[in-house]
Amino acid sequence: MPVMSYIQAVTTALKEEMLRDEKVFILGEDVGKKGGVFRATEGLYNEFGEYRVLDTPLSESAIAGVGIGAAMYGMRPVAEMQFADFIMPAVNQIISEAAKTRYRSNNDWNVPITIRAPYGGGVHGALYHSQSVEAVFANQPGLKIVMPSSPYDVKGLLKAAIRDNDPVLFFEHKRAYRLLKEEVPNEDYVLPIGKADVKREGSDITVITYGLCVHFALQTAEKLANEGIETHILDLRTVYPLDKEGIIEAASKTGKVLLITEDNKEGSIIGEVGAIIAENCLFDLDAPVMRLAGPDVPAMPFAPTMEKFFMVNPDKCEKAMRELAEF
Amino acid sequence: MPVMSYIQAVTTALKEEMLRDEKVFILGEDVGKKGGVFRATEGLYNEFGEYRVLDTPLSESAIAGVGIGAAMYGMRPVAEMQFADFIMPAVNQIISEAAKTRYRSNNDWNVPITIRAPYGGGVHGALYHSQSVEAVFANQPGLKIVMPSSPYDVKGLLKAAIRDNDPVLFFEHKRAYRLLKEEVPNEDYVLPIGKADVKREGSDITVITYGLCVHFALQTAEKLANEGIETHILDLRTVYPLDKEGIIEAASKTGKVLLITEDNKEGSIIGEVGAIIAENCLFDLDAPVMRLAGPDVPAMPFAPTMEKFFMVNPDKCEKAMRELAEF
Amino acid sequence: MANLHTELGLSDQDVLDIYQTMLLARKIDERMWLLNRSGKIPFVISCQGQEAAQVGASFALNREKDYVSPYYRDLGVVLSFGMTAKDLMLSAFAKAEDPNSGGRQMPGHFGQKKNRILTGSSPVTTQVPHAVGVALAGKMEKKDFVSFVTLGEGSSNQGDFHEGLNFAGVHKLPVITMVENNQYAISVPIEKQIASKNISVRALSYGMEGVTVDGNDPLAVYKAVRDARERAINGEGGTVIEAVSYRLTAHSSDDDDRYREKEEVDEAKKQDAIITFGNYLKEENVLSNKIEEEMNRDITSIINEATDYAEEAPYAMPEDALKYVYEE
Amino acid sequence: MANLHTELGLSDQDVLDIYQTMLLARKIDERMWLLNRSGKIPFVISCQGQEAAQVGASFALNREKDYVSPYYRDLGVVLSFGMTAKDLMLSAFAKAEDPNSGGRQMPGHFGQKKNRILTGSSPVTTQVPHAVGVALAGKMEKKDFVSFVTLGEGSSNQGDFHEGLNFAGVHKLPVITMVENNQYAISVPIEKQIASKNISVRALSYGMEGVTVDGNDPLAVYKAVRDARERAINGEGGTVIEAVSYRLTAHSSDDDDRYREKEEVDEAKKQDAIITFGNYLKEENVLSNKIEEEMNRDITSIINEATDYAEEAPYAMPEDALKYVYEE
Ligand SMILES: Cc1ncc(C[n+]2csc(CCOP(=O)(O)OP(=O)(O)O)c2C)c(N)n1
Ligand SMILES: Cc1ncc(C[n+]2csc(CCOP(=O)(O)OP(=O)(O)O)c2C)c(N)n1
Ligand SMILES: [Mg+2]
Ligand SMILES: [Mg+2]
Repeated sequence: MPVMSYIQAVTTALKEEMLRDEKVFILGEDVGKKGGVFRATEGLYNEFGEYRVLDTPLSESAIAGVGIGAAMYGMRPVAEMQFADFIMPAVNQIISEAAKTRYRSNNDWNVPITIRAPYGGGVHGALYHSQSVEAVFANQPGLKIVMPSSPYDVKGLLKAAIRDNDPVLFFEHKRAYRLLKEEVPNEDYVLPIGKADVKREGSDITVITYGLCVHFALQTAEKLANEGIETHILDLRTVYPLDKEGIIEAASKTGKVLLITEDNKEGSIIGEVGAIIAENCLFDLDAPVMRLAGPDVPAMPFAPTMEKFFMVNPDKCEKAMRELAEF
Repeated sequence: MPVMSYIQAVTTALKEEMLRDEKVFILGEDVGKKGGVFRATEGLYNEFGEYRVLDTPLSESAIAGVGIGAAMYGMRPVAEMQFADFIMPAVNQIISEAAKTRYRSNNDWNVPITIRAPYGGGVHGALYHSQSVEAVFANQPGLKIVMPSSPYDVKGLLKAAIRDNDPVLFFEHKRAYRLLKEEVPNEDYVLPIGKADVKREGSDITVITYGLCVHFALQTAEKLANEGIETHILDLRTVYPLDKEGIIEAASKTGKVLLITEDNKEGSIIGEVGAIIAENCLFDLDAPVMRLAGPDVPAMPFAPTMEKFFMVNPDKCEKAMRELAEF
Repeated sequence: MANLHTELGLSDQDVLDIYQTMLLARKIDERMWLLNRSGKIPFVISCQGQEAAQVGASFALNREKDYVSPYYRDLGVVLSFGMTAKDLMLSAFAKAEDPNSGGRQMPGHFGQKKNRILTGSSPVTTQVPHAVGVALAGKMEKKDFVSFVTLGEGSSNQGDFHEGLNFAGVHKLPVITMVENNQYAISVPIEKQIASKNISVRALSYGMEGVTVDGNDPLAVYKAVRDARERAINGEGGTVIEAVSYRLTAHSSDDDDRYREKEEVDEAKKQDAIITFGNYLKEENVLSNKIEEEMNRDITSIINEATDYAEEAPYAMPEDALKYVYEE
Repeated sequence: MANLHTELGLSDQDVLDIYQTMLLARKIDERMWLLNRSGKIPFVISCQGQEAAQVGASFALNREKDYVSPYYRDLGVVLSFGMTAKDLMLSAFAKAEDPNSGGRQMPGHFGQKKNRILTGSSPVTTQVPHAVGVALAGKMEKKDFVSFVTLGEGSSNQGDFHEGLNFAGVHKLPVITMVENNQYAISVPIEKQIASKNISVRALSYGMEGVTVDGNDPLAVYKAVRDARERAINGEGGTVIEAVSYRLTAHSSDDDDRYREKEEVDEAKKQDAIITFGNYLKEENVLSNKIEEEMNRDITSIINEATDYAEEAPYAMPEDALKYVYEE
């Protein structure tokens, strides 16, 4: 099995899906000749030509909206937002249109679009190249939001997203792009959208998280395991709609739950996770639900001092996990 | 004290603030000559003239963005979005600009804008004239979101919003406009943004909610009181950032908490409320946190059968409150 | 001797069909107001004053192939593209059988896949990029259809108009955009909406042809759309057509229109295409009194039947509200 | 004998000031690349190739009154409006004292209230409606300033361009929009961005004047902006000015520019205004070798000093990240 980086898994999934189904095409800013500002679409323009890897004008609402129209027609567009932060001009198309098309037409029309966007911080990207934006959308029935934490998951989930007959937002952690590497099968496989994944079994504390923070949690869990603290780690993978059963099971298993997100704390999707636990697991809990998240400031600053202060990192995870274990 | 409807309280607050401070002006679609599609700005065009009650072109991003620019300059714009559902094209201006201006400029610039929008269902408005949209914004530090439940609160909170030196989204329940009436003082008063309000004292169960649902909860509480069930009702009033202390206090008081929203359940702001309780009140709870909300479908349908199925109403409140009391 | 329509290659039967479709749209609309005012349906939004543009345009399209992304007033478009009076009444009554939305959306929110009518929402102008996306798909698949999209003049101020048409312009996509300029956006008159000398000049921003035509003249609109379609099919890209008429009713059943003068409305009614085009057809001896009477009779009976059917039809079940959020 | 600049009413000192400001912008930019390549600052985004347009435009404005909403390449604009080399270096090094953002934003995200430079963000084109809002406020308060806003040609495809300028057009607001057409939006060349024959034609959509000028000629830009300002102050509304030049560097320090030919860049460098305007000033005997040397010496020492200061200056404290979310 080849070892792939997170971003190579993106490129591989795109390429394989384009080979499999000629209705699949890519559109976005700089995705063509340049191969994307992060090089996620590298090589695809040369292989598939201009119209299957389309450099669009600089206009996100059109990228989403034109993609939606093409999807209604029956194509399978994969739209790229250059940074998740720049999805905001497309919110109307995504929330009012993509999310509601099947429902409003009583199942007559549907929108099989995938919208990819790199999100997340720790890359000196400052306020507008570091945000987590999932909470803006994680309240819109009709949408699915996938946020993979590893190259293996990227490949299987991106393929699933492209084949899904409903709109999927697919957020890729930009710091994970080159940081995370693992073996990824050459074969075609898909992973289920809507299911959380146990990334580590443990009996003392439960960590529920997603995206890059899964990586931090796993690192920390290894460390704590040396001291006999066994961490159960649930990777949400799909942050909307949430896998309620998976959450309830993971929380009940240890009775001590830490929720982690890189997003600002208030209103982030781990709030919903906390509420699900409060509704369903009260009598299984041995400690209050704990949350570790970014502070409630607009977005992370550029200066390294403040960026570091904002970001979740293994140290912060360790502190929180220890505190919970000792509760 | 005059008796005023909810919408009269809006108009009164606007008028008084415009008289008090000539930097205050209104902009939006049909707010001028027509006085607004709900007549919230009735009479103001004649009284204050075209430029203080400005009919804008049909373009929400410009309404927000031009308002933001004028606010940066030092004006106090009150922008109207004709329906909350139509705020979506303005999301980029609100989230990327208004919310982040003070922070990104290190306190050099600020945006004292108020953005009003009628939200909510039960008015045969179907998918796009019935939505609750607060959850889209209730994760953006720098913004404040106010959702008053009564004419008295409308007047005091809208004045506070207009005088606030930061951007405030002010969502008015369109069904409350003419349904709710109460005495409202002629005097000038403001109510604090960021503070929840105990609308009823009780010792058996706690209901935490906001907007029109406060009204339903109060009605139901009266009914249950006849049977000796005493309901404590906390009206969030500001749904972002939440009044954490107020929530913790109200939840701890009875140990049995019902959260109500008219929005779709998953990802709504009551999820965050539930998480705050799960973090802070675990050992004070006698029952799992309960939630009553709209189903997770894109928005409420037009047909009366399905609209009724979607909407929270006093019957649904009663059922939930009883169940909680009996737990 | 050649008259206007034969010069355009339209037979007498063609123009009668156009007229009949206009009239059917008008009469359905009028019936809906009656039903609304008698409390039977909660909402109407009218085509009145815009039927000529809608039907004239539709008849210039290929109604077997082309895709349309209509806006809420386009009764004339959807009727031309195969929606029936019954379908429309089912929508007005919000009944389960409504093909547009199963009673989920307000009337005027059209959509019917079998007739290539894209589903529409309430936020204005979002359909423009959709229509462009359909045209892009057609170009990618080397199909020979065009994508036709309409909107109001006020709605041409939305960002999606600019972004969508720029995209179409860069790729010379076969998109025909018709702005139905009825001079008002609810209460706001065109001069407070738009500073350009007309709407069609906006086409220049997108490297497209722009034409302003009399929206009360179905033949003028027919010609503009026919020419636009020809260019589109030849790979010469899109066209912005501005069809100027007047909104004869209030904005919707929820609006009064005290913000405008009665005289202005009365003046506009003189240009009502139902009258003026009817007169033309009579002058040209295409429409006889007999045919006219028959038409009216047929239309009335179609509408009566549709109304009765829709009124009797069942609503969706309450729990149907839970269906079709995702693929099932 | 009258030469080009005196015909415009500019003194020799004026054009020397223009040249010096252009040169200062260029040299700061060059220094930033060096600092970036040596690992001292994380990011640069350049003005190179656009200094003539930026400084020419700024000198036609009233730099005591007018408001500017610059975009990330506008080193020339902000220097003209009072920002200093030190301010800019503090921003490049992300230090606490940076007046733009206290080190919170990337370099190029300008903002300084005391100089009426509106704070900017990364999502492109959002500044257009802001500039319109400032102009609206000015009109309401009967002030005599204009609001000047810039953006790239690719960014003129965003909805906010359309919505903002339409608003300005309807109310004839004193907004001058300069599109700095450097022919690329990152890797995408103008012909894949925009189908219209140029950018300035877009002014017609908003009932405004539109002018395309040589962005390598500061005097041409000066004249266009001066005339636009005059119209604006006279209540004749806004203008869209397209200043055509070329992006001489890669998009930013994160970009390579393998997507374009080296020959094309080399060709463009021949038009570099730092050279061509310098030559003009020498031909007109305004710029002597002596003055040029002095200028270069001064600029170098200013930049050295600014760099040293900024490099030494402290970062904000970690917990400062919590400040200024709301009024404190
Ligand atoms: C984004 C958005 N904003 C506001 C509205 C409310 N609204 C519905 S129709 C309308 C006016 C539309 O005017 P125009 O485009 O001229 O079309 P007309 O109704 O005149 O045919 C408005 C403001 C809406 N539907 N969508
Ligand atoms: C809304 C948004 N989308 C995407 C980006 C990423 N981005 C930054 S600059 C740029 C290209 C801008 O091109 P142009 O407007 O021509 O300005 P130039 O950089 O050439 O001066 C892009 C795509 C962004 N900043 N904002
Ligand atoms: Mg109109
Ligand atoms: Mg450019």
